[in-house]
Amino acid sequence: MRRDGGGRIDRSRVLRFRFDGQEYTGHPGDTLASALLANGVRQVATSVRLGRPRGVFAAGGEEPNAVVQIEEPFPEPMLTATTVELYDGLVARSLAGQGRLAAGPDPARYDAVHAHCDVLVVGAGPAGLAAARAAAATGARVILADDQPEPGGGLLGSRDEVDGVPGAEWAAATAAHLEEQPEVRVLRRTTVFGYYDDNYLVAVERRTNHLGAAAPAHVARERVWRIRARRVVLATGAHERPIAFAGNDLPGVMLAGAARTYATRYGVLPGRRAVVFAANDGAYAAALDLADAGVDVAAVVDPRPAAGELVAARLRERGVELLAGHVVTAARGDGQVSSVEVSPVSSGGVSSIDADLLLVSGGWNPVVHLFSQSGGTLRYDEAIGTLVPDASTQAVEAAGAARGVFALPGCLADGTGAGARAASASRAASASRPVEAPRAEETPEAAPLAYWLVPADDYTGHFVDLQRDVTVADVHRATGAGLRSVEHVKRYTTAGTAHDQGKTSGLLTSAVVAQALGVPVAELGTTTFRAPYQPVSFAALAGRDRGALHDPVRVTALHEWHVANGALFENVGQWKRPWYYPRPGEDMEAAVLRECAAAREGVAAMDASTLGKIDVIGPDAGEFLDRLYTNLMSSLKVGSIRYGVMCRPDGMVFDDGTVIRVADDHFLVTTTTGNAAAVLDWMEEWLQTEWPWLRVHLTSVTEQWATVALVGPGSREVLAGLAPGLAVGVDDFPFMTWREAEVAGVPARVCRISFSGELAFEINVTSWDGLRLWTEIMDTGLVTPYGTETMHVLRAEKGYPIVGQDTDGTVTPQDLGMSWVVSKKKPDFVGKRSFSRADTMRTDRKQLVGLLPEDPEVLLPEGTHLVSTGTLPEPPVPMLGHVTSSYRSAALGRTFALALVRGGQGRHGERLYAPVGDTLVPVTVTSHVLYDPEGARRDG
Amino acid sequence: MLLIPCPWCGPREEAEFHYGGQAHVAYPEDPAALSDEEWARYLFFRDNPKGVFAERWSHSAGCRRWFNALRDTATNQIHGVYRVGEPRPVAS
Amino acid sequence: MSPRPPGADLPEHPDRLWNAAEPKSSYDVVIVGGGGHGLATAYYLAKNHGITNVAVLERGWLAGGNMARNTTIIRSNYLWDESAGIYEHALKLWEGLEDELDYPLLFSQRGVLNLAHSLQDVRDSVRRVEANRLNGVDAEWLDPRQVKEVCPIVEISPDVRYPVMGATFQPRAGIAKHDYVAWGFARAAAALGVEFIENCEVTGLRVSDGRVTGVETTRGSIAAGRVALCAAGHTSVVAATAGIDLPLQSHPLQALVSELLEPVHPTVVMSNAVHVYVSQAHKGELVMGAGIDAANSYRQRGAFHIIEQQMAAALELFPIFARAHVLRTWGGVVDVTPDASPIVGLSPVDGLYLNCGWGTGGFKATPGVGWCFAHTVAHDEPHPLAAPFSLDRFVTGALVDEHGAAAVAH
Amino acid sequence: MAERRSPAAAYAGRFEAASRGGALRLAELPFLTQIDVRVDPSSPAAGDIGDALGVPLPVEPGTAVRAGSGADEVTVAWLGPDEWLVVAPEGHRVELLRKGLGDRHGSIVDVSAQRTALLVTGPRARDLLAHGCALDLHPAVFGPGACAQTTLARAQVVLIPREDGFLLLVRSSFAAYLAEWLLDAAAEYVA
Ligand SMILES: Cc1cc2nc3c(=O)[nH]c(=O)nc-3n(C[C@H](O)[C@H](O)[C@H](O)COP(=O)(O)OP(=O)(O)OC[C@H]3O[C@@H](n4cnc5c(N)ncnc54)[C@H](O)[C@@H]3O)c2cc1C
Ligand SMILES: NC(=O)c1ccc[n+]([C@@H]2O[C@H](COP(=O)([O-])OP(=O)(O)OC[C@H]3O[C@@H](n4cnc5c(N)ncnc54)[C@H](O)[C@@H]3O)[C@@H](O)[C@H]2O)c1
Ligand SMILES: Cc1cc2nc3c(=O)[nH]c(=O)nc-3n(C[C@H](O)[C@H](O)[C@H](O)COP(=O)(O)O)c2cc1C
Ligand SMILES: [Zn+2]
Repeated sequence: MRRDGGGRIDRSRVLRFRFDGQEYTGHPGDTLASALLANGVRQVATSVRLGRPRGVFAAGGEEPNAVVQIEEPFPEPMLTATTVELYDGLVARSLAGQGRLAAGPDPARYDAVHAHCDVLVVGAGPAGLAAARAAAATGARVILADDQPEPGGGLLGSRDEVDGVPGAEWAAATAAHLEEQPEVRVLRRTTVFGYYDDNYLVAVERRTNHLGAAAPAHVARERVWRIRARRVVLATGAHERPIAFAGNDLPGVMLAGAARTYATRYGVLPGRRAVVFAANDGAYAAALDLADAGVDVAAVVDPRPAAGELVAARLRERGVELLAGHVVTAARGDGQVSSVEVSPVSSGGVSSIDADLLLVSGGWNPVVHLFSQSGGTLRYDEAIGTLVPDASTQAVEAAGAARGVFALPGCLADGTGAGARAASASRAASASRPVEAPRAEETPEAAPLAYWLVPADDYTGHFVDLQRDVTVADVHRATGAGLRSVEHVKRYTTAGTAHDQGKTSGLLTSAVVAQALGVPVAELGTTTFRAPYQPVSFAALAGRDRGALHDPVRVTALHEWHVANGALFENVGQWKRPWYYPRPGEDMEAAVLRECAAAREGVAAMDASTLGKIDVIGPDAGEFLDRLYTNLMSSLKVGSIRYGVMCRPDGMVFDDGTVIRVADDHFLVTTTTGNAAAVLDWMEEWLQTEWPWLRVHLTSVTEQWATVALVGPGSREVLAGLAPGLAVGVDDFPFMTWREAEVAGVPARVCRISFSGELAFEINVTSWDGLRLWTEIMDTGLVTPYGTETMHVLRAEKGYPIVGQDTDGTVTPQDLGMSWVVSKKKPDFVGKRSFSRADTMRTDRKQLVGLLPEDPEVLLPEGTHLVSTGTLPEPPVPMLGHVTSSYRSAALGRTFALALVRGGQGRHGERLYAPVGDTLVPVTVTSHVLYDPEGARRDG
Repeated sequence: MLLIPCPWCGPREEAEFHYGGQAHVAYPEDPAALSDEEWARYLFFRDNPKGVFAERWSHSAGCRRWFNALRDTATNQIHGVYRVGEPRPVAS
Repeated sequence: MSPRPPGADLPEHPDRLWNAAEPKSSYDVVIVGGGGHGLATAYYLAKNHGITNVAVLERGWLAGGNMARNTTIIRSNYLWDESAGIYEHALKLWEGLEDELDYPLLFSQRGVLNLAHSLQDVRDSVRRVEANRLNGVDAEWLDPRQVKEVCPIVEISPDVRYPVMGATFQPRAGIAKHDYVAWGFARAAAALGVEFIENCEVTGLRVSDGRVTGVETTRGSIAAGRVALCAAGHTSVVAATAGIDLPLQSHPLQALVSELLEPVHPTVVMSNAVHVYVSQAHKGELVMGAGIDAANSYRQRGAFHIIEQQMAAALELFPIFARAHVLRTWGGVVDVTPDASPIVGLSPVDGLYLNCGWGTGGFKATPGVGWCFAHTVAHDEPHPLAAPFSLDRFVTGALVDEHGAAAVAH
Repeated sequence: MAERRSPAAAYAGRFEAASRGGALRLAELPFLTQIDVRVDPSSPAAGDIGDALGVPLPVEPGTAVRAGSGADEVTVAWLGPDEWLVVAPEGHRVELLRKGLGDRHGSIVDVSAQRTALLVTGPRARDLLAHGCALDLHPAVFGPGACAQTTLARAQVVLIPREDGFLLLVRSSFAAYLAEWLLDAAAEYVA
């Protein structure tokens, strides 16, 4: 229920929300959990396996129980009610273990940002604030990140004072002071969730969640911060630890510090009459604060023989009974706590105390998750019965409760020291004065006891992992089955694998295992801490790399024309290439047949700008290319062009393209579209790492040039019209040469090469002029634009292979019927040695052939396999090869295919069968060159 | 994400680099003189130590230079970088 | 409304699994590595070949390597005949494994879709489907509409950056609960007399006159007539102690899970171009694999940008995942060969046998490789299904290159 | 006759709209001269090229020099230990550099159309780029006089800080992608 006053909530404003169908109200500053408690809602979830009622257990992100489904403004699964800031119009419901995804797309924006700092401080509790303050005082670049909406950490939930003012006030003032400094960034609502190599940390900032439906659409809802920090201070605080006893999962059982936070920070009393079960003095502060806030504290039950004198005295002052040397053996109640059974540690007598609230504190576990993720090792500290940071492997240190320093003055001093050290270590020279630590009252404490498990005969009601419904009995079954490692126990019981990743239960589980096996907890350790520290939405991690921005779309200088003229596009690597240009009423087949006919009978043009282009310059350029291509390039004459193939050292075809000799010391190499970057990298690798003495420089000029392929018997005439100054006759401009000329009024390099078998020219102009050239060509009214599909048909008719389509990384040039491109003269080139390996010498390798289906109408699907028999035997059926390319050819008046076939070069004329669906299609093997094998057409 | 100190550009994000595997595997002087076994070793066999590894990186999104690094594959710690042609430093 | 308490779906485990043993001074066979492959090999050595004086030596906790870390995809629709042979053998064993081991493995044949996103993907996919069929492996080619029928949440709109142009589908493929598979093999092998020695790292192989004689471990020397390597990502390190170089590189491979969600994803989806592989495990968590770290490393964690890329890719194909949360990420160390196919068979040292190089895809092979490797060890001769995967292929050049056409190799 | 066209020409209007609020200014600087120079920095040729340019080739990695003004303005950015990018207004002559090099070993390649230049300036320019650039763009670390080849979002860029922002050179085929990316990232700053 809500207290009359107090708390850091704005009582002047009322927020309306719904939970499990009921209307409730709360205030700004509330979390969903505090608002539910204020409204007296006890059960907030149902347990996953056993279907038991569960209530709010903690007050922060470590919450194991109160996992809810957000339904509105937009469905979001499994958020902890303790971290959901209340907003108007929130609709949520309780869950039984599984969340629900929205059926439609998420309209919100997400983004990421890179940040750099000298000192990253994680956590803005007293230790973190002190650290940031000390670091900032040196002028260092500081980032302070905290997952709460306001800084202060534990101070927000206590009545402690710092430097003589209430802790929360001090925190707010300190944060404001920090924010005034130009090189300090304070990130609120920001969870650092991963700690990676070289002090790379990632955090997620929740920027608009708390605004509900009022969140502005143009602001990213969540932002991932990618932070490189020179030094890191982890001031992440500590999580309170539960104790296992019967019924410890009932609503009403709550961590002591959480109850105190609800009372102090949220002005909510989580119950009326409380029993406190604790084995450390710190929890007494919770008892005292609750008592002062109006909770009837029936008793404090402490397994230690005695509590600290100071806290004991304070209890006495308020008339609260202290049952030292006692334990809680059970929480009882129907659906929530109604009574608590208490027994002396030494003897059996049980007494029962009426209460609706049972506050538990088995001690505190420093939040070592990020430290462990950083590669730091942990050490079991016997005095406080928990794991603390030990040796670090990166530039990081923990401070305050995160290091096991729990008293406030210690936290402040620890943070101050860590911040100052981090700042000075991160900068070359720092000449600033050390700042003094803020002051707080020292409270003497008695030694805590690491108390885990209340002994019993039956452990089926002692829960360790509330969210995964794992009991001590389950753990004992695992150890009983022979398991010895906490990792095995985790996987056998599922303890620690839920939404909370065992934040409150992990060490408790280890302790139970240790006890069962009779080994020290220190030896057993815990399971591995992994990122993310708190669950992070997929969308936040995807950021803006989605949709059109998912992967760059690369376009040529002519792209706008292709779009405007109805091209359909094919993705080739990152490029968009025109696939074909359907006219109204045309399907792909009709369009491609038309485009092919234009190229074979008239004039057609293609945008070939995507081919990779590399300038190879230097006195040794020829020799360099000789080493990489299978054929000889150094003998190429200036003004001429040669086709070449590159292999990997294993002898398999890697890329192909043309090489033109621009000058004695200057070649221009073209690569396939998809391989442009890979080929340049490949060349640089050989040049820099193997042959650094070769005097060669490589420069990518792919986008410098727009390239138009002008193809067809009429292409000469069209070119002549556009380039009056260029002699285009066969003798003036022979095949495989190039010329410089003005085409359409712009300077161009024109190459006479052909990938179609027809007379063709490739016109290269700067990409600025590409559109201009293309438009001029189209404006002649004589030229049909064609796309990649037509290009594929034309080249396949000629038997020109496409790397990646007719090859798959297991094909040599010889397999492609291109022994002619493999130099016999050169002593060596990359790949040569592999041609004489046993496997590459086989005569029954798969080789490129043509296939003619006996029925000239039948089009073989690409990917179809070939068999030798007219009926299929039982599987496995021996396969001879497969169809790599298959088209309907206007020029041939029939269908045809290219295939890689075992021993194919010796099979010309043979009949094979292609299983297509349920039929076996008879095909005849032929040469892979089907169109104009004499090469009569290339000169027009 | 590693922060890799390019010998020219200084520390840059791992994503800017291209990994090149083991360093100091020279292309054989005369491949034709090698047995199939020897050639196979060159093609396919690379050290794969757990510990300090001399490896190649190319700063492909930066200065496009290949260089070598000594990195501990058990910890990811980079002990040093050196340029192609420079001798492998003694690991600290 | 939550239709069912998901945790309740998890089966009860038998009350006894295995006993951690103290090492004896000598065994007939020592298996290095207690992952799925080591355990399955031990089981079939005992079951099929009557060899029971066997110890499985595991440096950490049993099956805590890649067996504990993989995305559990099981399929046999590989391109090449050699691969189809061994993976299909494994799949057939999977189909009877729960009964064989008398252990609930949650083997679920929910089918696997391999999406195609480019014209070349389509060609490669059809090629693989057709090869599968002729090899007797169930396979279908689905158009985008059929893909949507199998998995309604896949985005098949043509407007995404890399639209789905179809998919191959293997109905018999699916997933299984990795830990249970390991424990099922361990328990069954233990019942036949095999011993399991945990926290026992093999630090050296003992070789004399070209024959293996035993192993050095962190728990002392152990003599062995035969030694079978099943150390996955660490194989190079162990083999090097006997002077054996292998064509392996070890890389971290990451995976992640979401919180438990109501059932949304009925099958397994893999995509090469938009790098995604995802299924929804029995409890309800989405299990998703990320990319491999480019650089060699022996750390069971990877770089974060790879997770970010993974999420961006996942949301391209599954926009409804936007507000699911990543609960946990982790990494394994996978040993990758030049041709993305494993090495199984004899080694240059007598009595020492190699099983490695399964890289990113060896979980699915677990029973099959256990079967074949046990045969290889028992007979000192490669099982016929393993024969194409000899170390020798790197010399002859007869690689089984599964890069080109096999899609993501999981 | 059609005009020549720069790679981000289609974005002029949207760049202008995004620049209106004052937080950011986005613009393409079309048709700049860009020349890729490769030469051994210790060779006399390097010195002669510098003389031809009027400023020496910067040898310190990650630095750029800017000299002259108006039509004579030139920026020379270090791209690699033997590679520079010369950026100048239209008309700056390749031949000039070729003459500087002479017939000695080196390469001078006109790459004016290979990349286009985007100017990103204004008070939020650094924040904008930080969404996709992992470099520390703090002026004390990366201010005038610096330059870098790096990645911005998923595109490779040459980044040259200016007094009030950055000059960003991106390959022409990526220009539309990067323009879309910048405009999308700017949503929060210009709304
Ligand atoms: C993230 C990820 C996702 C994957 N997804 C899939 C998938 O979907 N489908 C699929 O089929 N495959 C997948 N794999 C691959 C699969 O996990 C492995 O191929 C397979 O597990 C390897 O065999 P194993 O189970 O025996 O290996 P492991 O379980 O790694 O076993 C090797 C064991 O050897 C131990 N060892 C190592 N060195 C020594 C030593 N010196 N002494 C003693 N013991 C030693 C290790 O500790 C380890 O336990 C994935 C892998 C990863 C990492
Ligand atoms: N025995 C006891 O009584 C006892 C025990 C523990 C703590 N305390 C008190 O708690 C306070 C401890 O101070 P402190 O500064 O060390 O810790 P703190 O708990 O006050 O502050 C830690 C802050 O870090 C935040 N945080 C944790 N992990 C984070 C992450 N990954 N990303 C972003 N933010 C994260 C938390 O939300 C919190 O705001 C002191 O006031 C101390 O007296 C008392
Ligand atoms: C198929 C599969 C499903 C998993 N499901 C979960 C899960 O629901 N919750 C969880 O915390 N971890 C889950 N894990 C991850 C494990 O907790 C753990 O991270 C993994 O076994 C690697 O071990 P390590 O992180 O301890 O190194 C799952 C792992 C796999 C392989
Ligand atoms: Zn560099």
